[in-house]
Amino acid sequence: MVRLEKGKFDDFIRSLAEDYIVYAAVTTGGKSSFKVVASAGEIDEGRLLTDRSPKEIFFPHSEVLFEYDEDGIRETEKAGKPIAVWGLRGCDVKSLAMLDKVFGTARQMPDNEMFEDPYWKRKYDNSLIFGLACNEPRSSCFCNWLGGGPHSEDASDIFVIDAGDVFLMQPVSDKGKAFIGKMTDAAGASAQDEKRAAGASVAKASGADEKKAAELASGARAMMAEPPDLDGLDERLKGIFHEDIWEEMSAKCVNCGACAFVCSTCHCFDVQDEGKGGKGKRIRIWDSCMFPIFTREASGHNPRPLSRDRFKQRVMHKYSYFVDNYGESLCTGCGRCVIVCPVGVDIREVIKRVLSFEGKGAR
Amino acid sequence: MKDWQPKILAILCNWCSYAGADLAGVSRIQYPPNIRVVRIPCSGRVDPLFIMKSLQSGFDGVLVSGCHPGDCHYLSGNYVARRRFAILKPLLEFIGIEPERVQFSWISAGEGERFAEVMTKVTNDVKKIGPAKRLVKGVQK
Amino acid sequence: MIEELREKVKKLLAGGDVELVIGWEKGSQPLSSTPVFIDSPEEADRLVFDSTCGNNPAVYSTKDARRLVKAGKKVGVVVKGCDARSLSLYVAEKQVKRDNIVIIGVPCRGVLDSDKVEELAGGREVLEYSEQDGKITVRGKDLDLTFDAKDVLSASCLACIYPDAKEYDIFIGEARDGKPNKEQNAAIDEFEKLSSEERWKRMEEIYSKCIRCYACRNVCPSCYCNECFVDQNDPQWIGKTPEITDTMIFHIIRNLHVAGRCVECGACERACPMGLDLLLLNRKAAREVEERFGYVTGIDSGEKPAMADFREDEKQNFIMG
Amino acid sequence: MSNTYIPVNMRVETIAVEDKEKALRTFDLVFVDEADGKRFTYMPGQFCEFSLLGKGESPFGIASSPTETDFLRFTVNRTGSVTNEIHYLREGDTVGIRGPLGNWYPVEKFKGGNVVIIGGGFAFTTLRSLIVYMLEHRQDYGDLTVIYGARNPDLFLYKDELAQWQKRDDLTLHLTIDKPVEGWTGMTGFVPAVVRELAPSTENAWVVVCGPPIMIKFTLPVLAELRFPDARVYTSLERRMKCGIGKCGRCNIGSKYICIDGPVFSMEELGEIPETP
Repeated sequence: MVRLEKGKFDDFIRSLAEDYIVYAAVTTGGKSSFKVVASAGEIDEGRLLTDRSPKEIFFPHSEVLFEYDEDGIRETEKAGKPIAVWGLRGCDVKSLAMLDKVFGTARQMPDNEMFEDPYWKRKYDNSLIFGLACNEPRSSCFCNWLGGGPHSEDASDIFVIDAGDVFLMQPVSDKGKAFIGKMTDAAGASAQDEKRAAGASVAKASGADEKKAAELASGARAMMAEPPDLDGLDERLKGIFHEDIWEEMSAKCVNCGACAFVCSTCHCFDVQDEGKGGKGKRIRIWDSCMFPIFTREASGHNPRPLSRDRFKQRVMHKYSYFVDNYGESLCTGCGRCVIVCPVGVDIREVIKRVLSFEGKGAR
Repeated sequence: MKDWQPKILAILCNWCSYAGADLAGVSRIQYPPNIRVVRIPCSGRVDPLFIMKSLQSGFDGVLVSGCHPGDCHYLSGNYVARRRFAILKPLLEFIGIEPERVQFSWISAGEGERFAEVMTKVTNDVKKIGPAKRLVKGVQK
Repeated sequence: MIEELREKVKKLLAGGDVELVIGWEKGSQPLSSTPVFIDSPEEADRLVFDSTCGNNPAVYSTKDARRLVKAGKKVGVVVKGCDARSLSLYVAEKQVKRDNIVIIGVPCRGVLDSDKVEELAGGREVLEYSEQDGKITVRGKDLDLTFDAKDVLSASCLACIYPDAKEYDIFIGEARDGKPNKEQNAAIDEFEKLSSEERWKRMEEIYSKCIRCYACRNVCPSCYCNECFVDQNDPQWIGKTPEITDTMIFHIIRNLHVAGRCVECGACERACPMGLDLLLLNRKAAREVEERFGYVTGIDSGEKPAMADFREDEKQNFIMG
Repeated sequence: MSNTYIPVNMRVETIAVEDKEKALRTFDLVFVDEADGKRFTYMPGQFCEFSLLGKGESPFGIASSPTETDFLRFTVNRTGSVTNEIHYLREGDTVGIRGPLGNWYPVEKFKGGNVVIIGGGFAFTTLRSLIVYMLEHRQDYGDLTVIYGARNPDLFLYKDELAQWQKRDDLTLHLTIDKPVEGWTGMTGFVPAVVRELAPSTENAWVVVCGPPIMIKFTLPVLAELRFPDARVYTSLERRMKCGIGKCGRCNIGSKYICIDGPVFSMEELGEIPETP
């Protein structure tokens, strides 16, 4: 573990920005999202969670797949510098790792790179993720329901703890270790590489630092309520698929896509062409299973015609289908959907209701 | 920019304004070649979406023309349309679309001369304010 | 007040006067309430009404509950002034039969804009909330603030003219008449002073934040089309991207579709996860409708909605002479 | 790394109009770049995304058989905006193709068995691929029975080929139409009823059913009645699709994605999916 004095945070970000495209939480017009930054001053460190999901760093709302004109198809340019993301909360780090399972791998055809998503991979594979510990989780947080925690290091390259005057950085992955290693080397280096030395003013963390980190971690954990046991939720959901309980649980849902669009793991998209004459582009755009048009076929037939069907699909996909395919729920408990839902649907209540349901099909 | 010529979409009702355009044609009355005509059954058929879509696709101006009040082939189509445009027009100006971009007129089947006048006026109006930039989709980047 | 509401609802349900009552209950978040469907007298104690009740419950009488309404079953709806206007609009537009709904008015003091509260709380999470005599108190860790309700009310409420239902079957307390509100047009008057460039710039600022989640549309009581124009894909009229031209066309057309039908409840603005200032355009359209056609939405369920009507001798100064 | 979102170019070689209303057209395509053709290997039952720049993409089952090496065949029914545009194509035009996508009919499993193929309407495309494939490998399979229904005689696909098949003695072909029409010598009645009437033997048999959802819905109970085990009945599903590679979520049904886990499923597999197709 190393320590970075907050007084040198700006130097750190500036030096990081030399080798990476640096994303961090930025607030504009009262709403925050991950944006490219060049200095620490632009970063909103006070935010626990950004309003917009950080998935857009690697999977933007609208992304050009290729452009075309009379001469044919031109692939969009590949990314230059690798991406570094500063200050992703544990839940968000985990969500990217989940999305990597979808986009970065070929589940059905292993070793068939045709089924990997090049647009995701070219950005995510070389990225450097700085996870940031949550010292004060919100009441809407429920990462601990899903195997996460406010100080979970999972999937971070480097895990950062805000300990008042200093950031304590714990390298987690090999990439992270290499980065921290380079930084400590640079700190030891002389002034011949002035910029690098200045930017990388880190020191080895002291015993007191480690103690502080452990205190913050246990304090944060204590702030979160005891989670329910979600074991077997996936099978339970399948069992009650045809029960009326869905009618009750989805009654107030108005089928907007607010939950899906702020969700850090929802990744459904649409592919469309935009063009005029012989010129244009093929783009992919976020879409949501909440919208009736999502599954409506050209014939007019819609396999999920009712509001309830679509609500059910979203819950089933997150807590059952994804478990079948990738071994975990497609939810990190960030609670964004709880915060934004315009009609107060709280996914935690839905889960609890499913767990407590005793009718037919429940096991 | 010197050579710039505006593209103007004229959405004309079948029974009056389109016939007016026809009359202007057969009477060999000159009007600017910047006009592209779309014929619709009635001005009441004009969904504001048509107008927005036209601007988005790169038309520099849109003119909608129907029968004079009282002359609608379907009796009240243009009255209903008038209410719609009465809200659309101030709303577009409110958000910052130049008033010259979207205009409305009534032209009857017998007004070939007037048709040419209106087209000339709309073309000149749009020429004055220049190419449309707001709401235009940047597909040609 | 709340006891009276619960008692009335219990009676309605117990007496079989209604099958279902739509209202609000306490939400899972400190500053929230959430729509609730009460179908038995025992459940009626879940009902709440306070300044967190920002949803327009009328919306459900055209969505899921419409099945009940269509089946000829009676549904009770607990309403603020604006929500009641939506029901009147539904009756005028023949979406529900007046006889099939029981309008239960509650006295509204305005509803909160949670973004405003959060701003005043300065990033600290609000864990508790209480209100008394026009004062609102929020508490949380290192947080204990009391402010005037009007500092945190929604823009729609600050400009409200009809806080209480005009058409109702039951009113809890005494319904106030509509009263002029000088705030009503303040925002648009201010906006209209700007130049065309400045107005466009401001619009770009607003609509570039849109993420196309359609929360505004789906909580809007006036948006009840079975298929929205943005969901039509054959032909597809409007792009689905978050690009400014697509988002703006979506909002402008939606605005036109609810012109003369918007009750200015502000539910859209409160629903918006990105905090878009959506009411400005709505208010502008409503004022145009009122000035030109003398029509105010949802005040008289017997009146024909403005955009479905016309007069032959109307002002047409916007048409080329 | 190859980019599977980029279509490869194919030229429209021939176009055949299948019906009098010109709603069904068959397109035979060839690869513009031969190298693309070499890379493109497929099996009966797989599909492709048919791409028209500026208009979009639509998935279609491949109607040609891998044994027909000089072209790739698709039959397109005119329903929406993309299919409409496809119908405007002329011979010599260039189109984009992404694929082959999805899984295929388990022809390896079928080896040594009798195969009953039940098709309806214009969903006969991938069934044609399967039949042609099996006829090319005739010695690998036992009895081949094909039951194919259409609303009227005009709506059968590949009429010339059907006529040839009817003459063969190594394939039993039953054609049926919904209502009697003058001059029609084949069978009459809906597919499920015809299947019940013909009652194909279950002995060492595999069944492939493909057709409109309503036909499948009523045929499956008949197959159960005839005691075909679920594990030996296969069908091909359809849903809206976009990416074709299991990412975009559109064709998700239960834990499966039709584009990568399907489109071919056995009834046994489908039984485990709570959301019934």
